[in-house]
Amino acid sequence: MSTRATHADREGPRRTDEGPRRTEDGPRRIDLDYAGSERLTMNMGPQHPSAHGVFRAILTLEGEQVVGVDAVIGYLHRCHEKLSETLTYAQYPSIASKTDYVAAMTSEFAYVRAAEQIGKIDVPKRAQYLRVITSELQRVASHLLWLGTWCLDLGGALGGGATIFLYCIRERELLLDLFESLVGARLLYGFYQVGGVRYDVPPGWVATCRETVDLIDARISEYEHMLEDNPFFMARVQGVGVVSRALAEDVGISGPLLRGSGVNHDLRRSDPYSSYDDFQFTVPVETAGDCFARYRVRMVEFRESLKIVRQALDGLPEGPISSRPGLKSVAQTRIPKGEAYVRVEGARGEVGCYLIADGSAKPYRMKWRGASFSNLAILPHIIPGHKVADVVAIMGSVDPVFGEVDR
Amino acid sequence: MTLDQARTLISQRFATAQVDAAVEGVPIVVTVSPDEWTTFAQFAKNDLQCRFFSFLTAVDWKEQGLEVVARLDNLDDRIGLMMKTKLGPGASECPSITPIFRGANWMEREAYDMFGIRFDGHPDLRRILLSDDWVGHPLLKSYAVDTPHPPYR
Amino acid sequence: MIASLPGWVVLLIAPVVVLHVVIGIVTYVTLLERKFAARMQSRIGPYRVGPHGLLQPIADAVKLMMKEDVVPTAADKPVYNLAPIVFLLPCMLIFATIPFAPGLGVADLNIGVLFFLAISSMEIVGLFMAGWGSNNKYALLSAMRAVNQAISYDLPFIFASLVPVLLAGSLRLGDIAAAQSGLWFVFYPVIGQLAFIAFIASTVAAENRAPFDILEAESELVAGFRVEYSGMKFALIQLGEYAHILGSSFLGALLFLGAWAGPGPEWLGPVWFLIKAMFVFLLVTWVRWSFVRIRVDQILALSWKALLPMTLILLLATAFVVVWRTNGGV
Amino acid sequence: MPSGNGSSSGSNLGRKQERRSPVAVRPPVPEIPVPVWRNFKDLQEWEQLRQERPEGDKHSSAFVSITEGIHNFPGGFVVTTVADAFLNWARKSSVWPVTFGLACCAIEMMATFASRFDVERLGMVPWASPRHSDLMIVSGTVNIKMAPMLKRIYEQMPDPKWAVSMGSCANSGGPFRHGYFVVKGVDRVIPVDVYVPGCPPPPESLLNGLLLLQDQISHFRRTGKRAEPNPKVD
Repeated sequence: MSTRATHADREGPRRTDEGPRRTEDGPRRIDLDYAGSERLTMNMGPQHPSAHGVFRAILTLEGEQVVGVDAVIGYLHRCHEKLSETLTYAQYPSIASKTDYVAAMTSEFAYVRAAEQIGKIDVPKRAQYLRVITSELQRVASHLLWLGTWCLDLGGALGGGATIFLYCIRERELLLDLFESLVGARLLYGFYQVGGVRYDVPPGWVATCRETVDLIDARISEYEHMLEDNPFFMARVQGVGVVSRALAEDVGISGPLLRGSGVNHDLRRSDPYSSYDDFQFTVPVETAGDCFARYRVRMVEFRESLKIVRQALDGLPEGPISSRPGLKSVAQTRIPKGEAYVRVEGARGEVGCYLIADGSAKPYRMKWRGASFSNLAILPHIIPGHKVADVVAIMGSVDPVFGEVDR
Repeated sequence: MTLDQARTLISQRFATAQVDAAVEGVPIVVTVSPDEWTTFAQFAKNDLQCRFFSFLTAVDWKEQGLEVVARLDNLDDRIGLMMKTKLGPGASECPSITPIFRGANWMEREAYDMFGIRFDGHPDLRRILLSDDWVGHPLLKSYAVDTPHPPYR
Repeated sequence: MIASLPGWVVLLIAPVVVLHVVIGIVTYVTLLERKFAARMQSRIGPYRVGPHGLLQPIADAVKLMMKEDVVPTAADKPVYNLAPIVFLLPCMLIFATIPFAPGLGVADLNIGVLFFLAISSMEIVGLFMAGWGSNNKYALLSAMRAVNQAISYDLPFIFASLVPVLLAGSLRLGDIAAAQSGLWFVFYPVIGQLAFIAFIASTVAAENRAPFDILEAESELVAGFRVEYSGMKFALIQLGEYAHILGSSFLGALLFLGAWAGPGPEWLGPVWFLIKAMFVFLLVTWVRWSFVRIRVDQILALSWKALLPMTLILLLATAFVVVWRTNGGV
Repeated sequence: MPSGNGSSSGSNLGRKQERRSPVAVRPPVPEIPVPVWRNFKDLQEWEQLRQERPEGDKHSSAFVSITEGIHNFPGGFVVTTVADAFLNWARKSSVWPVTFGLACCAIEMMATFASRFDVERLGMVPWASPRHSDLMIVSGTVNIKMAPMLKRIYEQMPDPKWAVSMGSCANSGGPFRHGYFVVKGVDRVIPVDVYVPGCPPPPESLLNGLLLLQDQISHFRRTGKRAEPNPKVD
């Protein structure tokens, strides 16, 4: 046997990611025989600046080109579905907010609505409006965080991206202040409960909210100019990560991604809940399906959400905020036997809760349909063929939240 | 296509299927046998135009065995469809619908991870959320929520 | 005063003095950048370490010196250990030719510009050694990108720097500075401004700063070629990077902004020079903190399709202007 | 799936032949003893499993002997104590955290790094590579799949290094502590210097924790002995 190992000697496909090799007996030797495959396996995550949490992508590269991707998730699996079977309908909403922790209001909303549907519990009009206001403010806060982190992906923490990120967080803080004065918490709320909401608005809140909404509206136009007048930004996002309509529906992505692929589907419009049919708003649809289309959809959604908030503040009715105030015992939280699948339009898309109640105070089974889980499943279909730098751009435009992916 | 048309179409094509509205928020709930699972998925995609794959999961009904649940949507005509199949006591085999809906890939892996349902025809059936060396399927009712797992707890 | 000393004394003392002054400036340039960036981002920046954060660079340097020096097991050790030095050396050498005032410099070579450009592109060797020696895929990819980028951006960099050379008619940096006593080259009609823009653009790229920082691209390659370096070696690499930026800023101030020319007595010359260099530095920093990064293929396209033809045409135009002027034009 | 890769994936590039063995998944091999599950009370269990920081940080023996020599020389303690104070000041003034976000608390951590709270005032610059960092802020729930990665990233950081456990999930498992997949406190995986309570802790709380950490660092002694962590509150 010759000392020089040839390609045929090895088992399996040739791995070229070995670099200079040491042999046991001689000095180091570098194999230069070219076997036609210059593939490199690169690991991204779970700790990676653009992993958006704990995503791990195992990329197969040919030079700068990505030819294959294996997505590994589960680094934030927190047993939500199992834990929900041990917690009552009154306890779980505040845990549900930890699934989609960037848009905590909408994830509570899905669970609470599912319980209300099974129990045929009415929600007072004022509570419905408060739910609309908070979930739209939450959508704005979530999109602000998305814009910031996405630009951080595009621009790096030591570049222009950081500037936009910090601007976006600055505006988000104003919204968090609103939530803090309403609920007492900044990030995870427990504001919704079965039958209504937990707190009424404090005095002066409505006026502050109006001011904040106006301010954010103005600031968003600033960012739009800052980004879209920048040729580097446009070069990075246009034509990158195209999702066709057929693929989008097949994989089941939802929210801004689906609307960026040319599907006019918004649950607030197609399956209205919680008085959403009282408000005037448009559903933005873009047909290009690339990162820029998703960006445009979200930028329009900012304005539409703010518009809904203004309308809801104008028409905020008087009345009780909960149809079941002051639950005193576990027995009172019981809801009858039944099944429900309820979905709300979260910031990332269709947040669904499939709840099976067996008549006790705790659900028999709860399935959480996280929007990010389905959205993230699109990545292996669209990443191959792009450059490494586009991987982070595409992943940022998908906007995954790993609490919701791994649950 | 309206909901009634869809209902009649389903009962014409699948005589044994049970069509009702037992789930709140879902207009059509169809229960088919596991043999008809892929046929029905194909039918729903082609004839009912339910191309949007929402989710797939399973429910452990203790002694009655596992039940696989999937939800499809027709976004244009706003038809929501939930398809169910009962695998029967003790059984954990189910045909895979990944060849029909690509979105079912991760969902079926999750169902395998959590319930141990083996999907025939799935291209890449391995654990997705839990670690590869995990023992047990946590969402089964026989699995205690705080089952210890060394070394970290 | 300096001229009165014997030559060998100057030769011994001047490099030491320049080296220390440069290192001192470089450490405080990091603070300047951090403060400037913080102001751009509506933050405060370093504030609590010393008055207004003035001791921050010292604390950073001392801490980095006292950190553990991790050498990965699989690293190519000689290459890995040598790389920071090889990287730092050219970045420090470029200060040798820069005259900080008339006659005040280590060596005002008659091919000063050429020396500067040649040496400053030598840092790529250290960079590639770091990328290869770390035995890390992020670092390797980053080193490959660095070589790509160095090849494409050194040409526009050189061509843009040659415009003042043609206008002054000398490669000696002192002569170029002296030639601007009347009119700074940046104010030279059309040619001067275009050359300055091209110079800034290619400086940003040659220094691997955002938006051309693909080789330390945080969001893809974590920290690029220096991902495995810790402690002192990391400090050396950072020092080299900032020294390179500072050197280029001095070069820009010298080639285009009239070097030490300014109001006031003659001994204020170095101060004016420093202020102008800081202006160029802040220009680069401003660009850095406001643009998103572009992709590697777009960077190459920008260089070969836009910057290189533009600088070439500019050089030709300058040559025509110079010939026309010497043959009895203005 | 290659066995647990942390952030620096490339380190399997060019290993020796026997270390390139096929892709067999090795179970996480932690240094802590494998406990026998005996229905402990949570607190006792925590006492038993908590990771203690090994005595002494990694100084070379020459460094240690030289400093010992100076310290024992008559009057030399003045030099060493002054030097220690200076070095500790430098360490505490430039604590660079690694950008390591896990869950909900990571959002609040980002808010702390951002304009309103701006930890750069204290000299903290977040770095992406663990090799450049001194501090790991464990922000969120650690589960059994993540724990080996976390440990590896912590080990990639050069000494002296610190860890802040942020939020009740990282302190003790928090609301998820009864889950089958959740590590009941990150102090079973890595030693922790400061516990920040809250779910999630607001940025003010994290800032307080970071100031507490700076206080601890300034009492970091020459021998590498550290101040005790602050009392743990869920």
